[in-house]
Amino acid sequence: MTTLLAVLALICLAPAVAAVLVRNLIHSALLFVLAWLGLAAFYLALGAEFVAFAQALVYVGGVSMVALFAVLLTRPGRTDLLPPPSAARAVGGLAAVSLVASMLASSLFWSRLPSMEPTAPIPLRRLGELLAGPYLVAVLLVGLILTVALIGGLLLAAPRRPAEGADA
Amino acid sequence: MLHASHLWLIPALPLLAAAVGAAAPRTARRLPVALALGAIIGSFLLSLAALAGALAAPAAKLTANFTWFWAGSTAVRLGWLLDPLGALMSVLVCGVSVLVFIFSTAYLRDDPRLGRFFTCLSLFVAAMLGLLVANSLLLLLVCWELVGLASYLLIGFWFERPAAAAAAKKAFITTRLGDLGFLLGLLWLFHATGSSLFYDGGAGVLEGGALERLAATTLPGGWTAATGIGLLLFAGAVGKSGQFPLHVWLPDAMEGPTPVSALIHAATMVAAGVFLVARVFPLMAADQGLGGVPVHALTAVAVIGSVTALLGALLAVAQTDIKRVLAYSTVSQLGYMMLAVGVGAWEAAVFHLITHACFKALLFLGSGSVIHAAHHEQDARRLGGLATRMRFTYVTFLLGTGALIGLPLVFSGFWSKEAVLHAAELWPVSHLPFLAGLAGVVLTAFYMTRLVSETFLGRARGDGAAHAHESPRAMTLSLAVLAVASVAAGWIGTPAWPWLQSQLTGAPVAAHGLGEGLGLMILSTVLVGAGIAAGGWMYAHSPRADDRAPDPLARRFPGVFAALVARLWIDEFYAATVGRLLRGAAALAAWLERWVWGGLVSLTGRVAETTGEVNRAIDEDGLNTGFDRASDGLRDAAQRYSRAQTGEVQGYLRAVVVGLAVLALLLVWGGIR
Amino acid sequence: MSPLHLCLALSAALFCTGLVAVLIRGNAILVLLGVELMLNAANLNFLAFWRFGPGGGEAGLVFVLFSIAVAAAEAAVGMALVIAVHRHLRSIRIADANRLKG
Amino acid sequence: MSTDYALLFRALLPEALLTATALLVIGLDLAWGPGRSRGSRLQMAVGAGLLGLVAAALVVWQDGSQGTVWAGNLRLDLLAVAVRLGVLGLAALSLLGLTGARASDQPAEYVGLALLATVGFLQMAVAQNLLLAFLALELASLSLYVLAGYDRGRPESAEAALKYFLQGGVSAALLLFGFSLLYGITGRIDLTGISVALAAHSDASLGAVAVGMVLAAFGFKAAVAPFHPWAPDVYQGAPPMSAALIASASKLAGLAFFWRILWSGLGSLSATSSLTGGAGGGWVPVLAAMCAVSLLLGNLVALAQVSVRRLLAYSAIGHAGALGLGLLAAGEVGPGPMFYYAATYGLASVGAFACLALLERAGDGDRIEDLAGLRRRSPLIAACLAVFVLSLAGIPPLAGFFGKFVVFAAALRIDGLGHPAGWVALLAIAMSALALYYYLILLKQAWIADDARARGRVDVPPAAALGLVLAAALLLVLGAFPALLLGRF
Repeated sequence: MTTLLAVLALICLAPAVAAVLVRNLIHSALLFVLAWLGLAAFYLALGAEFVAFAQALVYVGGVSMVALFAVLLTRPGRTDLLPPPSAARAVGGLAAVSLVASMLASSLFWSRLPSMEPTAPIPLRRLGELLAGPYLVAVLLVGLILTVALIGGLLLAAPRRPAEGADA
Repeated sequence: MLHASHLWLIPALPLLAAAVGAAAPRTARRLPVALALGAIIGSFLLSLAALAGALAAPAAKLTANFTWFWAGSTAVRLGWLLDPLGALMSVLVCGVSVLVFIFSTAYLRDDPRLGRFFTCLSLFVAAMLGLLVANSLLLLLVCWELVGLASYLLIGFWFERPAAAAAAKKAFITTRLGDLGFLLGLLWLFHATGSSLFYDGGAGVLEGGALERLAATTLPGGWTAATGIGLLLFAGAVGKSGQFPLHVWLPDAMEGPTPVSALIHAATMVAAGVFLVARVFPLMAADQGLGGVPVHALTAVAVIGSVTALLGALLAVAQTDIKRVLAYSTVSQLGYMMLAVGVGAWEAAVFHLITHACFKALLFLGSGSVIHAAHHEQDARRLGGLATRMRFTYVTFLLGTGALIGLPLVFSGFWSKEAVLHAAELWPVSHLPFLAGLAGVVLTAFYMTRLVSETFLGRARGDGAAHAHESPRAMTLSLAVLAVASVAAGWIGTPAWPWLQSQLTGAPVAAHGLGEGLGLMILSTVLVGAGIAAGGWMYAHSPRADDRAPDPLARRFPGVFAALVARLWIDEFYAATVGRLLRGAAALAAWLERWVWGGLVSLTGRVAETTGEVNRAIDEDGLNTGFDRASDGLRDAAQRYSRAQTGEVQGYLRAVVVGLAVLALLLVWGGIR
Repeated sequence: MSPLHLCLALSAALFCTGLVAVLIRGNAILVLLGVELMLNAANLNFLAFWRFGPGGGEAGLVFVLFSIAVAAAEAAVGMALVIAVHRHLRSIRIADANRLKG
Repeated sequence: MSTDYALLFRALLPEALLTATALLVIGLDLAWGPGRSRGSRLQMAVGAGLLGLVAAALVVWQDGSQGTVWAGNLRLDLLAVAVRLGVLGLAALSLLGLTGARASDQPAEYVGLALLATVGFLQMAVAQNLLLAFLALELASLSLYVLAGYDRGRPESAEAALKYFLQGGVSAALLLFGFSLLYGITGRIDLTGISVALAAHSDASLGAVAVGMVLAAFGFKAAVAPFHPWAPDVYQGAPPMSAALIASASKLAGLAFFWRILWSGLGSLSATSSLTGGAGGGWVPVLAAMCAVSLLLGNLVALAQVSVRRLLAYSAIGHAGALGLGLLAAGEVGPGPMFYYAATYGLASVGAFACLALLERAGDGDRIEDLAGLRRRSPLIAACLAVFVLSLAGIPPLAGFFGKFVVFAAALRIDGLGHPAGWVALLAIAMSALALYYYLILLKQAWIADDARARGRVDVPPAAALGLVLAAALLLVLGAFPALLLGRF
């Protein structure tokens, strides 16, 4: 179990790190997609099939497509290569992240989490009952959130009609 | 006779007048004036009735309390209080207000905003009266702040003048510094006793049980809660009553119309601080201190009072603006009152407060009459020779002067000042307040002689003075009434017949014969004589020839005079200390900001740069002048800090992340368990 | 190393990777994807605790389902905002959006 | 569980009403709007939105507190009712103010999104488990991001929205991560279960990280330093009534939200006996430190601002310090003072932004000098602005003063100066003097300075005037009778 998870963890992490490091925007976005696929596989190994499915669908199918669209729409035109981040920003950012990283690492190191037997996976039918039962309110809220995202996304991204520009 | 539960009518009348006046259309100029006059006269009659009620039972604290709201399980209660102190003060405030209102109708007759002026005045008087009849420290604070707000509006009434706008702001902000202490004291008191009522049938904060508890609660350092709260409340009084070191606003406040100066910066508003200290006197005296001598809070009051009394008189000596001389004189006299409270004789302080209100209102209105006649010339160097042109004003002004410097036996100021000095002499802790008081007596006589000589004697040294005429009837009427009061108000508290003191304390005060105080009276008479002689010799004997001639005092003692003109460099001191501190802090803060924002790379360069910044800031501050520069320093600090907000969102996020790490570190260090 | 610790370590690493993208990449889209990665790290935590944690119960698993949906919504709004900014500035360099400051 | 559906529907009726209104407004605009002027479309949308808000408020008022419903997942206690009413009222005032703002291209969608954001606020006030809390927060936040970027004609609006979104996204990620750790430590996501489990046992290090992340998210929501930097840019760049919602209703709901999480859920980590006992910190001293920094920074930097909106933003950061103090004290004395402060602060903020919106519609900039001569150009705006600003400054007898008074009194009531909150209260009192300085600068411009450019009168539509007068009157009434709010707790 642990070995499998460790291998999958590397498969997730390596593209994620690479995505942050490469300079080409398209490459970077694709590497992110790879990392998300890896994560879906990781979820699968954890026994959360439905979540893995949702992850693959939403991220690989949805978020990455939106990202690529955005890349294409906003393309600088001449080149996909962006100037590298300024040294000051990189160092400042890395210093800040290293603080957080050491915080997380030390808290993990000191934590006394009991090692338990894995819980049994949840059958899909039970999941459906849960969503219609105790989590009904959450389902309703998520519906509203997606509505807002839909309306908002359309409003913000839609080009302005020339008539509107005149009197603004 | 007015019952305590109807006391709210006294402030309600002017408040109503202000509300209606504010809503009145601009075309109805006379309406707010008529309303204000009617309301204040009504309040005057009501406060007379209240006084009658209070004097019927001077020792009883008649209250009418009610619950204002519940905060959780704690009731916040308010109420009205009828006792001789509040009732006397109400009569005084209403009486002076009536006269000042009448005076103002003539003084501001041609001002297009006459209606607004009276609306503000009514609001001010309403707040002041509310302060006097409040039986709750919270209610008192609310009125106190309203008084401040109204005075802000009135000082800045001629807002076209930048000086007036600046003075209004300075007054508001400086007094607010003291108010912070007041608010803290209130919160502490509320926290410690669960009530803010003064008297509540034994459960109020100024009554037995609460006082004992406050005096028994000790803080680290051996202080008692009573002392701490007393000192904080006194801080509020320091701001409002222009005591050292927050006196800087009062002289500047003379930018307002002169009736305003008379009403709020001589007779009533500044007296609010003294009133507050007198009101909470039982609390301040609750801590018995060493050997039965109340030392802690009251000692501070006595010290500050003495310093202010002396300092105000010294600073008045070198002023050339009539109103500023009177303003510093007010500072000095308020110092006397605080001194008296500090040495334990709060009834003497109230006595002096009453007489001072009469004669200082008279002097201010007299100076207003002069300024009005001399076409708004208020520099004494360009006046002169008005004694013949404005005989009535001159005579009343002389009477006011006599009262202020305490000419013996007849004038009110003599008796009240005698009461103050007598108490100071008997103070067992130190003789310094007494000596400061005596020195103030000489100085007061000196600067008032100088003022009268320069303004009224000699010959006219300017166009305004040369063409002056006596003021209209409405003005002289007010002067006449106040002149009578200035002379006679002292007769209610002479050592031979201490009626006022008996009424205030609610217990008969034994009349001490003339013998006991005779030495002091003779001494102060001699001192007054010396002051008049010195002033007369320097100024009246050989008046300056024209407005550019140097001051006689400056000819003889140039160094001293320069120091006094520069107001003993107190403003500069503020700029140098407060301003420098702020800039140092700002430089430090900017340095920290840049470090976090800009990353470690440029660290070395930044250190050098920032060190230079700090040096530069300190150098520049050495040259700065003025109390107002302290606030500039503050703004400067803010700008430096503001620049750290570079507009780059990743910089913001860096701050967020670093902040998160610091939070976690603090939490781990604090030990979440 | 127990599976739980391994999961948590991976999640911490992903979280920090996302944070690096947020803090130092100059491109607004990559910054957004970095935020998504941070959300993913939190999801991983939920799943790991659901599977190996002390409490048991299905809450962690269900939580992840919802938070994936929320992340998608956030991504949509975020991308729309990037496009809106691009319309005005003709740039997706995040440092160019610095008109508001002080 | 199924028997509860009726109860659940009853409890969520206000949300359902608002959602229906939002969809109705958008649908009506699609059917009726084309070809009509922006003004009439705006009026239709605002009118319908107000009806929805009033209906929701009536339902909330009618039902009162119902205890917990839906197996303890929603808590409709007194605070919930109060916060819901407050949020609905502030949203209604924002909509009224909208009629005085520059008309946007798509008014119906704006109103619809504002209503959906309000649904989020309503849920934030009642959520009793981490999942619902997170979703409610996200619903509100996402709507607000869009509203902040709504003015598509101005690059500042888009920039503000992007910055708001990025910081919001990062803090949402932090909050989610913190929630996941809480779930990991306790195995529960309901607040009661979490507090029981934490009291029994807690893992020191992970707990600290979780609490830190929750506090960071609170800092973002309430603009407490050092999580504040978004605030000035968003207040300046966003359309004025969006900024008003962010400054008022969102803060009120956020406070109730974090009150529940921090006290109902993480109360056992608060360690209120803290520094005096020496036994250990807990999050109370840390939050107190955040408040102190916020008070200092906000009030100091406000002095340097030339833009009215940025000035309000920095003053908001200062106020956030006081609000955080109220949150601290709420563990000891209940949420009454905190609620009073947040509600009255929200009123003043909405009012001030409504004034600015009117001025901006008249073509003015948002620099402080642009206020010059306001007294002549519109006495109504000048008078209302004076009430709002004086209330923010804490001048009695306006509500702002009593907000300060009750919060500071509550903070000192915990343990006087024996508790860090007492010291922060002292600092807050000192800072209120500093704050007065910059508030007076605003008033001086509006009331005293003369307009060099001799601009014309400012037109005030009746609905906007109604909003202004309502807000000002409420500040006066609540200041004179604080019991109207405080008495309910």
